[in-house]
Parts: sequence; structure tokens; C-alpha cells
Amino acid sequence: MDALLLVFLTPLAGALVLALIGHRAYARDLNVVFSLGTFLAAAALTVRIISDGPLFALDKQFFIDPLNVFLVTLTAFVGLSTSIFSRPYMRVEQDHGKMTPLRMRLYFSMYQLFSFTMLVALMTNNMGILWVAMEAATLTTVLLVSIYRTPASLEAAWKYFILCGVGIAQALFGTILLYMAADRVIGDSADALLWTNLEVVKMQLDPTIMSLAFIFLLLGYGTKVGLVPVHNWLPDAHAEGPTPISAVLSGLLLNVALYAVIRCKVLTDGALHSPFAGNLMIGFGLLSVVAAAFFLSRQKDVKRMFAYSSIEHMGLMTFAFGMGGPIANFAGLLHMTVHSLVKSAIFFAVGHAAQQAGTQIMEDIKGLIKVTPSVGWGLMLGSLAILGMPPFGVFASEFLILTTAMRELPWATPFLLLALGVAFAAIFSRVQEMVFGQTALKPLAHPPALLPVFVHLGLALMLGLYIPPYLDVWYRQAARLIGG
Amino acid sequence: MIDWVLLVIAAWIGVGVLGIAALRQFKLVARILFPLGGLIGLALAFAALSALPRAPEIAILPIGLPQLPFHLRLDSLSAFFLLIIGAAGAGISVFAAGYFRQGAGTPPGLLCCEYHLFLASMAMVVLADDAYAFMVAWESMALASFFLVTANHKVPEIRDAGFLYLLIAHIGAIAILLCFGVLQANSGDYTFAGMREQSLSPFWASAAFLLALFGFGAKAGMLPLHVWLPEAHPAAPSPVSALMSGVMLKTAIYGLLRVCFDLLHLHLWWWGVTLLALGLATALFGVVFATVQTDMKRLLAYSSIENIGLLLAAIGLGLLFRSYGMNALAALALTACLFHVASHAFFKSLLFLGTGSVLHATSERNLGHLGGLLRYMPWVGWLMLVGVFASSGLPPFSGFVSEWLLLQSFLFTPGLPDPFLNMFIPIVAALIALVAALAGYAMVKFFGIIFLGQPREENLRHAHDAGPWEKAGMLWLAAWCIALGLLPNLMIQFIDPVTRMMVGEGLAKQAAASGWWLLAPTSIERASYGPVFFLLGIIAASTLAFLLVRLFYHGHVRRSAPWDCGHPWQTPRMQDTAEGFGQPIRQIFEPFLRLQRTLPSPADTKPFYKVVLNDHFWHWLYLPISRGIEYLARQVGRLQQGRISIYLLYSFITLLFMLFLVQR
Amino acid sequence: MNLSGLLSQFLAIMAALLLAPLLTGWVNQWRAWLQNRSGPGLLQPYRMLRKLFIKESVVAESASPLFRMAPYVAFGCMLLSCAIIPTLSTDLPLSPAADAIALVGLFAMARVFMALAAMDIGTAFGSLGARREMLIGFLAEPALLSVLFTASLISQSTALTEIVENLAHRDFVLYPSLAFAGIAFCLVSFAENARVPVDNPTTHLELTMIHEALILEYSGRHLALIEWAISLKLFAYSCIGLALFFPWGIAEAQAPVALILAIPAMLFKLAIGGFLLALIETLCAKMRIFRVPEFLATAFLMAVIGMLTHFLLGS
Amino acid sequence: MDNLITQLINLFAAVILMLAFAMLSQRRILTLIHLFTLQGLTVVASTVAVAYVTHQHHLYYSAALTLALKCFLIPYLLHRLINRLNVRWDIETLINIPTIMLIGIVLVVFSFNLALPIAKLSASIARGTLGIAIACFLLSFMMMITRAKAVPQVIGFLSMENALFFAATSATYGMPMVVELGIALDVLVGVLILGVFMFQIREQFDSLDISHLEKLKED
Repeated sequence: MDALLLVFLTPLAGALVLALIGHRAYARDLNVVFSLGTFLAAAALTVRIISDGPLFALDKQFFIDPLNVFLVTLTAFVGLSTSIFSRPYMRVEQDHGKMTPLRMRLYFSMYQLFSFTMLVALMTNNMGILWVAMEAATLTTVLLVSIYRTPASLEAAWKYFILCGVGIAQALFGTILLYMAADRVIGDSADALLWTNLEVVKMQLDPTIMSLAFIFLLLGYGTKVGLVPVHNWLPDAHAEGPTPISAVLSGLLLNVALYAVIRCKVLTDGALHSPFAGNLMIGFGLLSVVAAAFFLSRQKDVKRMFAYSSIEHMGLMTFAFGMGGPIANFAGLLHMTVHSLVKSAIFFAVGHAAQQAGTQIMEDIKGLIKVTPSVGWGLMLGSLAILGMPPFGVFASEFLILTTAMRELPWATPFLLLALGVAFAAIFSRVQEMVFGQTALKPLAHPPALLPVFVHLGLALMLGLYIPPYLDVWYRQAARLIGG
Repeated sequence: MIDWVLLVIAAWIGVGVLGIAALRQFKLVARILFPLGGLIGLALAFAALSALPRAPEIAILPIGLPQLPFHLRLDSLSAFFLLIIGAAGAGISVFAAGYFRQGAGTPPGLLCCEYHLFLASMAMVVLADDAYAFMVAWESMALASFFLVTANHKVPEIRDAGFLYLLIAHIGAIAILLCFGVLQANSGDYTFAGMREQSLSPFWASAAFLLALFGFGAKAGMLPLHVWLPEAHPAAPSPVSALMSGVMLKTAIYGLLRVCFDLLHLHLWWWGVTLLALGLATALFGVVFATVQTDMKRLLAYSSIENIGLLLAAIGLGLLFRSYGMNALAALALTACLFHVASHAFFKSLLFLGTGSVLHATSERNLGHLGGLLRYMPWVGWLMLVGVFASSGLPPFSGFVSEWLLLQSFLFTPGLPDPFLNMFIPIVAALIALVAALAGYAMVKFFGIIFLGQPREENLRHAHDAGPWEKAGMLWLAAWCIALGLLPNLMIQFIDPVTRMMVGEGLAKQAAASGWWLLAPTSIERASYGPVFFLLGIIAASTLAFLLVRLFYHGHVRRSAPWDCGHPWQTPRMQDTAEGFGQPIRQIFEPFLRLQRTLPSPADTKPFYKVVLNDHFWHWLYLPISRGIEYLARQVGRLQQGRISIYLLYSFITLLFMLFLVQR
Repeated sequence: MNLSGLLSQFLAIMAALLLAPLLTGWVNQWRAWLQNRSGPGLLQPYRMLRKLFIKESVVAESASPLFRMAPYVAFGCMLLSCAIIPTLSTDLPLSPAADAIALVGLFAMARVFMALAAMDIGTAFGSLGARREMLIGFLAEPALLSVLFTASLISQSTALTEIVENLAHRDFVLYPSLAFAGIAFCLVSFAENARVPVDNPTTHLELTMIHEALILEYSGRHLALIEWAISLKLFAYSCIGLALFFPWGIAEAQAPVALILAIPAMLFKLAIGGFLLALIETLCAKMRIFRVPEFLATAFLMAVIGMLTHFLLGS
Repeated sequence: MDNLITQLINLFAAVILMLAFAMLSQRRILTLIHLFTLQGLTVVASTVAVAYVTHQHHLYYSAALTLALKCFLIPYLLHRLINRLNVRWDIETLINIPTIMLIGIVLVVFSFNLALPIAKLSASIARGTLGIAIACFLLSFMMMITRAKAVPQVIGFLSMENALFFAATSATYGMPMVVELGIALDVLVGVLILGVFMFQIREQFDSLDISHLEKLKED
């Protein structure tokens, strides 16, 4: 329990401290220290879960179960590595005069606050607090997206705010309806929104209300997941914000939003006894995968391109969870993990590459492998991993998803085949040109932080060949929990 | 035995890792690591050889997915392909020891790593006994070879070639994956053992077959999916081209055999016909394009397409026989296929290595700038001649045996119960004969233009012969070409357990019945071929003629200038060019090719003539697809048109739509 | 293998070696007579060979060993092919070493060697000849194979001796498929032996010559061997034709009397065949080189139709 | 007495819906803010009425919170904002107002239809008003879509929040207190951030016309 509290109190404390002294030179290191603290707390928590099993805290308002334990660790871990990446990245940005001391303070404190909101969203047992934390996560990142105050970043932030605000408002409506349904079964108490309670009585929840509630929740949280056609904020926000923020948005926030959708789906499935929720998710997932693939093939901006790739992968996960069943759910969870590892690694590499080139336009980034081979290889391997090349873990999950789909939903496979092919062509043709060939780029003034890139890729590689037993147990238990 | 094989694979990976450790130590990498890799390949070949007749062995590695660790199985089919990988790989590695040069570009250690990972992943592909392990090995193979292809990534064409290669390989891999999805039949059991247990309905079995055909066909270079091959193979360094063409393409054949004859129990006759037709089209297409090429490596690449076509046709015939329960004949067709797999592996590797030596000696790939090299590079030239003969299907070399077996199996089709097929198949046999003859044309052009005649450029006179490593590698492969051609029965003994595993019949018994020297797959009355006697006959007749002429007349020879037809200003450039040599074929098969010609007008003072040959498929299939995707992407792109009101409207409409759905 | 087998094998080889130039002489003689010329005499090919053997060989400076090897290999191939074709008897110990398909391979081997040798010198004519020779080859080869396939489909075997025994022993049946095959075979033989509608063996006109361009650089004993090989080829083709379409009179195993009777039978058939060849050559005009593919495609088509009729009309 | 108050709640609901329509058709920014304040007040009043009838004490707290936030703080902030930014001019809608109204009526019918089966299941005495809450939500959504300036869009967003709050009251008796607090905090922070944003946008583009914010797109 102490570890659980520490997990989100550390970033909260970090946010307060860094809000005051974030402009100092050592703030960069302090940021890493706080993230490390969070990660260590999460690791300690994980160790306890491994030995003791699920636990609750603060009057059952917070809990850890197989579905969120690995996400908590993952979030803390990616938060840590992104903070390590931020050090050289933000230093270069400061050198270029893009970051004033005030902005540095804002950046570091918001970064910690963002970790805090995500961890709360993941660990809370209360669907209401989940909503509050999701909204707070939007609010903390929206100022980070516009931190450069360029017209484009303002526009992106505005769209991010309004679209996600409206989305999240729909999710609130859904939560209200959920509460209404729970109210009739559990009674009007503060515990009626506790997920563990709801899960127990999910069979008795009223199907009419729950189907309505799920629509609002899916559309609401789905906006944050980046499902087509409510994805429009995503590429803009990813492309215009600082790269560390793109990394955590893609790697973590989308996961958390999808996590919220899954929690809601479990309840809806229990109430409805029909594949209604799954079918909706299949539809959205498939639409996202296909549309994102076509979006991908017209990109010029590297971060925008990988943002669309995130949409594609979130769509794939949604599709997997929509299909349900032990294998597809397992695959979806695995995909969540490896996608956030790989995608953040790619954004790290892209961040350094874009700083070297002084632009995010892909045509002007060339021959990375010549100037800084490590960045080049990082980008190349990361892209191959995200495109589903084995032995990286993304392939493992895509393997399971596609083979299951072939028998469960054979009509969907041609679309998936088309989309994966188009996405491959789109991404790889550009990455190859960026990594290979002649170059006019210059090395960076500060050594790039490549440890996170290769640690992430190494982990993704490991997950493709070996999944640790306890992780496997969690995945399987969570898959059973999600059912379908 | 499987432990030994795994040890060998691990050793390859180890050599690769050592390569990374010795990233820029050229001498170490070239003189020690590559020969070591060759030695390991040899060990693999021996291990595979001893595993061939044994019962299948199974191993489970502790890596993979939690419920699905890597299952490996060493049975006859995989042992046969391991033999090819090991034996051909050994020769190519030894050649590579002398081939890679120090200089800019990819560090030698990295190349070494990619190269050995490529070898190891190919071995893993044929060992894999579950879908996941197979796919991991399969894609690793594609990836390793992609990096090898793009070793010289500063050239935009090479990058394009690499991209096209990996794209098609990846799409094919997804199709294979889906095929496994069908085969596991929702049981959640991805092991091949589990798939063998399933009994699929004809619909699903056909779906699996078609997906496998698409997936493996993409890798093999089957007709509409062949476009990457003539781009990627020439782009790669020569040992890599040799590995890709000689060995990697065979893994696709392996996959097709594995799926069709091991994992699927149902065989429908139209599968065989489909394969036969596609194979034939591929072969014909490949050989016609090979004859009109002007780049030596492209010519060989197209020739690989042709050979793959023949292999596919053989598999198709085998399937056809199998679907009618004629297992002995299916075994004959499959023996032809497997024999050709071996023979193509060796002669095509040999030829690609030879082009590598030529490339090193002359820095020239264009046939129009080569010529007369037999005098300056006798080793390479004569060894290549062996490959050329094998490739043209001339007796008594290895290529002829497979062709002979294939034609024999075609001649048995009258036994088929379907009259329509009975009529269809002789035409196929005739066309196969046409393909074989055209292959001879292409190979004469290939060898004649490079090695014979006068050097077309002055600097060719300074070309040097290959180094000792290169010679050794080529010698090894050439020895295989000759040995396979002369002792086909020996090879058939090895193939026997494989066909026995696939269709329950084998040729070894009959083949052995008439003596080691005589190849008689069914009975000696029906057909027989004795390559040793054949060779002895030719040699005896030629030598006798030689000796007798010496004895009775004289052996005096006078050297003089060639006859110049009374036109004393002959230059080497007056020789027939590569274009000229291909011209008759170009004329006959004009509809096959997409010709773009620029002709000079009679009044031109500086006449200029240019012909560009293109692939119809590129214009009729790939460009429309790419345009279609571009169009769709443009349309989809309109969704994201910048206006926040519109975005809100999407959300609004989606909400209303879903509410409307739920209200009903 | 036994003594009579060895004897008939030896006889077959000797007959081919000795009679092949005679056949050439016979055809040339008839050609002359049919064209109202007085011929050079039946023995002219032998005299020619002797003269060439005695003469000095001139080899181009740029020639490689391949160039000097080629005549021997071509000669060896042709001799071997004559040894496995049942000319006199079907009891040939060498015959299992090569069946019909291998026979075609043997011809291809000789052709490829000659083509490569022609390209070796590096003159314009050499490679021109090689190209044309290969052009004819790639169409003639499958056509010849298809002809042989038709025969082997009827007799259920690709072994030449089996085919001949089978065809000779059947009751007299008219095979429509063999008729097509026969036409195809004739067309192929003209092309392969460089006879008139395709090529003119006596021409040295640069623009039209095919075969002569190939051997333009050869002289002396090399040329003699090549000429002999050409005669052997004509002989071999004639014998294949006779064996396939008129298989009567060829001796079988353990039949020494028949073997002796087979010689006159063969001589008789060859004489008629040679006359017909000369007649056709006289009646036809040589076609343009660009027409040759069409001519050979017709042959190929005929052979394929032959096979099809075998299935259509049954056997 | 309860009956009377139930009728009163229904009356408030009708007023909220009317105000939503009024906001949808309003062209002037200042009036828009006034209407928004009025809507907030009505929501507060109806919450108090429900609290009074059902003796749900926490509803009083949330009513007070809403009053402070939606009727005083936010309108005050908005007023300051438009004074500072000097954006008092009339606003143009993207579609003409009669069309909007027609679509609005269709939406209301649709929401009533939608709410009918659910409302029956509600335990709240204000359950009849759930349809109105949904309608208000959709109308505010419409308003956000049809306005081309930043401030009205924000007001639409906030009025959506009002509708949600009203829905919470009418479906159940409000959300659990801790959630209410969290929501209120988020709304507050959101408005503050929006305020910051508008200054930044104004600074960058010299205008609050969001048609400037259409540069990021696929071309």
C-alpha cells in the first residue's frame, strides 16, 4: 500500500518542486530523479504484486489487478526513459532559444503532473476518478503541446483541447449513465462507481442503459485513443509538441485511454450478453487501421507520420479487444506493451534526428546512419519493429491477432492485409531514405541519449522471443478478465 | 542429430556476433570468420545428410511465446533443405572470404553479422515446427537479406530495390501468417503437429493453399509477384545474390511443400492445375526476359525466375497426381522438383559468384562492356562454363537430370482419369521443353558475351583472375554441379525419404535396382539415363578422334589473325552485342515485353538508338495499384482538412449514428 | 550385355561412321542430278575429309582452348547419338545410357559447343552465326522433343529401342498422331541439318548463312571433324525418322541373321530418304531468316497437335 | 408539496432547454455569456429543488459549487476576457440560424425518443428530464460546431458541462462527492487554461477567429 501511494505521490511532489526550480540547470537531473523514484516505487509495487497478488488501497479507491499492474510499471518505466531522453533534448532546445526558464519550469512540472494523472487513472478503482484523471491528463499536456508558442503549436493545442474536451465530456455522460445503472443495483453510495463492485454485479446492470453508456464512453475515451473518425487532434498534437511529449502521448496516454475503454467493455459485455461492445470496437478498430494506413502514405512530417502509425496500432489493439477471447486479448495486451516501448523509442530517435536536421520534414533528413550511426540504427530498427518485423514483440502480437482474425472474422483480413501493406510501404520507404543515403547533416552538440532507445528496443526484442512468466500470468489473467 | 544442427546454427549466430565485435578488422573478418562460417556450413551439410533417413526428431527451445515455445523438428524434408543450405552456403562463404573488399560503406564486421544471421535464419526456417517460430525465422531471413542487399545504400537504385524487396516479402509474409491462421482452425494450437491434426473443409483448405501460394510465391518470385527479384538480386553483393538466388528462394519452395504435402491432408486437383499454369507462365516469362537482358546479374535473376517456375510446375504436377491418389507418380514429380532444387542451388550460386569475380575484375556489370574474359580469367571462365552447362540443362550436368525427371513425370500423365487434364498436360510438357531450350539460348548469350570474343573495352585486358578463396568456393560448387549430374542415383537416395514422407512413395528402390550408374526411375524399359556412360561415351569418342587424327595425320596448328572478310578495320565493337544477341527473341516474343524504342531519323548526323525493355506487369498491375492507393490516400486525406468544426461534426455524427443504431 | 549386343553396337557405330559421308554424297549427287548438273560423285565427301585432315589447321590468334575443343566434342556427341539410335538393331548395350530426351540433350550439347566456339573468336560473323544457330535450336529442340513424346506416348516408353520395338511389333495401325509428328519431324530435320528451306549448306553468302557462319573460322582437321559431325547428324536424323516412322527391318536382340538383313534394309531406306531430301531441297526456295521462326513454330505446333490427337483420338 | 416541486423541476428543465436554443441562435457574445449564466442558475435551482425533495445533502454542496463556478467565477472570467481582448462584436455562425434551429428541433425529438426507455429505469424524481439533458448536450455540441470564433465555442463547451451536470441530477442524484469535486476542479482548470490560450492565440493571430487555426491538415 505504501508503494502504491508512493507511485503517484512521487510525481506529484516532483511537479510541485519542479514548478519552483524547474529553470535551474540541475532540474533536468532532478526530473530524472523523480521519474526514477516513481519507477522504483512502481517496481517495488510490482514485486509485491508478484508475491502477494492484487491489492487495494485508500478504502478500495485504488487497486492493482493483473490488468493494470503491467501498465503501471510500463508507464513509470517509459516515464523514466523519456525523462532521460529529455535531458539532452531539452538542452539542445534551450541552446536554440526555444525554451525560456519559465517554459522549462512549466515543462518539468507538467511532465511530472502528467505522469501523476496517468498513474492515478490507471490505479483508481473508481470510474469517476478515472474520468477526472483522464481529463486532467489532457489539461496537463495541452500546455506542453503549445509550449513553443508557434502558430502551429497553438493551433494543435487548441484542437487538442477542444476535441478531447468534447470527447471527454461524452465520456462523462457515459459515466453518469453507468452510475445510473449501478445505482439501481448497488444503491446510491459512493462505492457504486467502484469498478470491482460493478464487476461483481455486471450481469444485473440494465442492458439498455449500459449500451447507451458504452456508446458515450467508447466515443469519449476513444477520442483520446485516437480512433478514426475522432482522431483528428492526434497527429497535430504529436507533431507540434516537444518530442518527449509526443513520446509519452503515443506511448502512454493512448494506452491509458484504451485501458479505460477496456474496463468499460468488461462491464458492458457482462450486462448485455451480446457482442455489441465487441462489434463496435471491431468496427472502430478496423476503420482506424485502414484509414491510418492511407493517411500514412501522404505524410511529409516525420512525427506526424509516426502519430498516424500510433492511430493504426491503437486501431489494431481495439480490433483485438473487440474480437475478444483469450488469444486476441492476450495479443492486445502484449501489443499495448510493445507498442508503447517501440513507439517511444522511435520518437526518441526521431527527436534527435529532427534536431540534427533542424526540421521535421522527412525530405530534408538524409543519411542518418552516416552521421550518427546509433540514431540511424535506432530509427531503422524501431521502424522495422513497429512495422511488425520479427523478432520484435510487435510481430508476436500481430501474429496472434491476424491468425485469430483469419478464423474469427475472415472478411476483415483482406482489409488488414491491405492496411498493413500500405502502412509498411508508407513508413519504410521514408525511413529508408532518412537513414540511408548521402547526407549533409551535422552531429549534435550534446551527445544524444541513446540508452533509452536501445533499452526499449531490447525489451521489445525480448518480448518477441521470451515473455517473463509473471508477465505471462498477468496477461492471461487480464485476458480472462476482459473475456469477450 | 537435431542438437548438432542447433549447435551449427548457434555457431553461425556466434560468428555473426564475433563479426560485430570485430567491426572494422577487415583481415580477421575476411580471412577467419567467413571461412569459419563455411566450415560450419559443411558441418551442417554432414549433419543434415546423416539426419535424412532417420525418423523425425523434435526439440523445443525455451524461447518464443509463453504457450508457444519454439518447436523445432528435423525430418527428412527439412534435412534435405538443410543439406542444400549447408553445402551451398559453405562454398559461398569461402568465396565471400575472398570477395569482400576493404573500403567505405558497410563495415565488414556488420556485413559478416548480417550474412551469418541470414544463413542461420534460413536454417531455422526449415527447422521450425510451429507457426510462430517459422514466421520469426522467415522474417528474420527477409530482414537480414534486406540489409545485405542495401549494403551499398548510397546508390538510390539499390535503396529502391531493397525497399521493393522488403515490401513484397512483408506482404507475402502476412499472407503466410494468415495461411497459418487458417490451418490452426481456431484451435489456438500453432504447432505444426497441431495443424496436422486438423481436418479442414475444402473451402478452408483451398483458402490455406491460396494464401500459401501467394505468400511463398511472393518470396519465390512467382509471376505477378516477381518484380522485386530482378531488382534486388543484382543490387546485392555477389555472394549475397548467390545465397538469395541459390538458397533463399528454395526456402519458399520448402514452405510450399511443407504446407501442401505435410500440413494439408486434402488435395484438390485444381490446386495442381493452378500451380502448373502459374509455374509455366513464370518459367516462360522468366526465360524470355533473361534472354533479352543486358545486365549480367539481371539476366541471372530472370533465369532464377524461370527455374522457380519449373519448380512450381513440378510441385503442381505432384499435387495433381497426389489429388488422384497416384502417389508413385507424385513421388516422381516431387523428386524432379527436389533434384532441381539442389541443382539450381549449386549452379545458380556458382554463376552469381562468377559474376562477382567478373565485377571485381572489371567493375562492369553491363554485358555491352564485357567480352573475351576467358583469356584473362581462365579459372572463373571455365568454372562458370560448368554452371552454364548445368543451367542450360545439358547432359551430363546436373540441370539435365532434373529436366529429364520432370519431363518423364509429364509423360506419365495419360494415367490421369480426367480427359481434359490429359490434353492439357502434353502442351505443358512441350512448353517446358521450350523453356529449357530458351534457357540454353540465354546461357550461351551470357557466357559468350562475357567470356568469349574480343574484349569490348580496353581496360578488360587488365582483368585479373579470381583469388584463391574465390576459386576454392567456385570449385566446390562446380564440383557439385558435376557430381549431381553424374551420380543422380546417389541424390535420389537422399531424396527418397523426403518423398516418402510427403506422399508415401519413393524412387530409391527402382533407381537402385538397375545399378548405381543407371537412372531408371520406374523401370529400365520405360526410361533410363546413364550419365556416367554418357560422359564416357562422349569423352571416348572425342579422345579417340583426337588421338587418331594425331596418329594418322598431324597435330600442327598455325596461328594467324581471324578472317576479316576483306575488311581490315575490324574492332571488337563490331561483335554482336548483348542487345543484338537477344534481338531475335525480342522480335518473336514482342507481346511479352513492353518495348520503348527511340529510333534515329535518316537525316541524323549523330544517330542515337535506344531500346528500353519493361515488364508489362509493372505497368498493368503495380502502377495501377500504386495509383489506386495514392488516390484513396488523397481521398482519405480529405478527412483531415484542418477545420475544427468539421472535426467536431465527425464526432457529432458518429455519436448520432451510434445512438441511432442502439435505439433500433 | 552379351557378345551379340556388343557386335551389333560395334556394327552400328561403324556403319554410322562409314556411311554418314556416303549419305551426304548421295544427297548431293541427287541434288546435282535434279538440277541438271553432273554431280561430284558419291565419294566426294570422303575425298573432302581426307584433304582437310591432311591440310594444316589455321587457328585465330585470339582463340581459346574452347575453340579447339569444340570440333572433338561435337564429333563425339554425334557419334554417341548414332550409337544409341537403333539403326540396325535394337540390341544396343549403350542405349540405356540415353533415352530420347537425352538424345535431344546430346544434340543440344553439340550445338551449344559449336555456338560458343563460334563466339570465341570475336568476329562479327561468328556471333551472328551463333545467334542464328541458337535461334533455330531453341525452337527445333522442343519440337523434336514433342515428336519423340508422341512416339513415346504410344509406346509407353522414352527408351529409343523400346519405342522402335514397340512400333515395329504392333499390328499395322494408322496413327494420325504420328502423321502430324512425321510432318513436324521433317520440318525440324530440315532446320537442324541446315537444309534448304532454312539454310543452304553450300552457301557462303554472309547475309543468309547460318551454319556456315558458325564454322567460318575452322580449317584443316578441325573442319574435317565438323564436316564429319554434320554428316553424322544427317545420318542420325535420318535414322531417327526411319526408326520412328518406318521401323521395319531393324533387328532385335539375339538375332544375328536379322542383323545381317538389317543392313540392306537400312541402305534401302536411307537411299529413298536421301533422294526425297534432295528432291525437296530442289523444289523449295530458301526462306528469309526472319521467316525461320515461323517455320519452326509450325513444326512445334504440328508436334503438339500430334500429341493432342493422340489423346483426342485415342491410341 | 413534492408534486409541486416536481413540476417546478420540470419547469426548470424546460427553461434550460429554452436557454440552450436561445444560445444556439444568439449572435452577440455578451448576451451569450448572460444566457450561459442564466442557464447555470437554472441548473443550480433545479438541483436545489431536487435536494430539497429528496433530502440528499450532498446535492446542496454540489449546487453551491456549481453556483460559485458557473454563475460567478466563469462568467466573471469570461467578462474579463472579452474586455481585455476586446471581442464584443457580433458573431457569425457557419450555418444560418433557421437551419440550425430546425436541426435542433430534430435533435430534441431524437433525444426524447432515446431517453424514453432509460428514464423509466431511473430512480430519480427528475427522471422525466433526462431527455432534456441529452437534448441540451446535443444542442451545445451543435453550437460548438457552428461557431467560428473561439469564445462562443468555449461557451458551448461549458454549456455542455451544464447539460451533463443536469443529466447527473436527473438520472441519479448527482455523482459521488469526490467525483463532483474532481469534475469541478477540472472545469476550473480547463477554463483557466482556455483563458491563457485565448491570450496566446490573440497574440499570435491578432484575432480570436478560429478560421486561422486551419493550417494543420493533409494536403
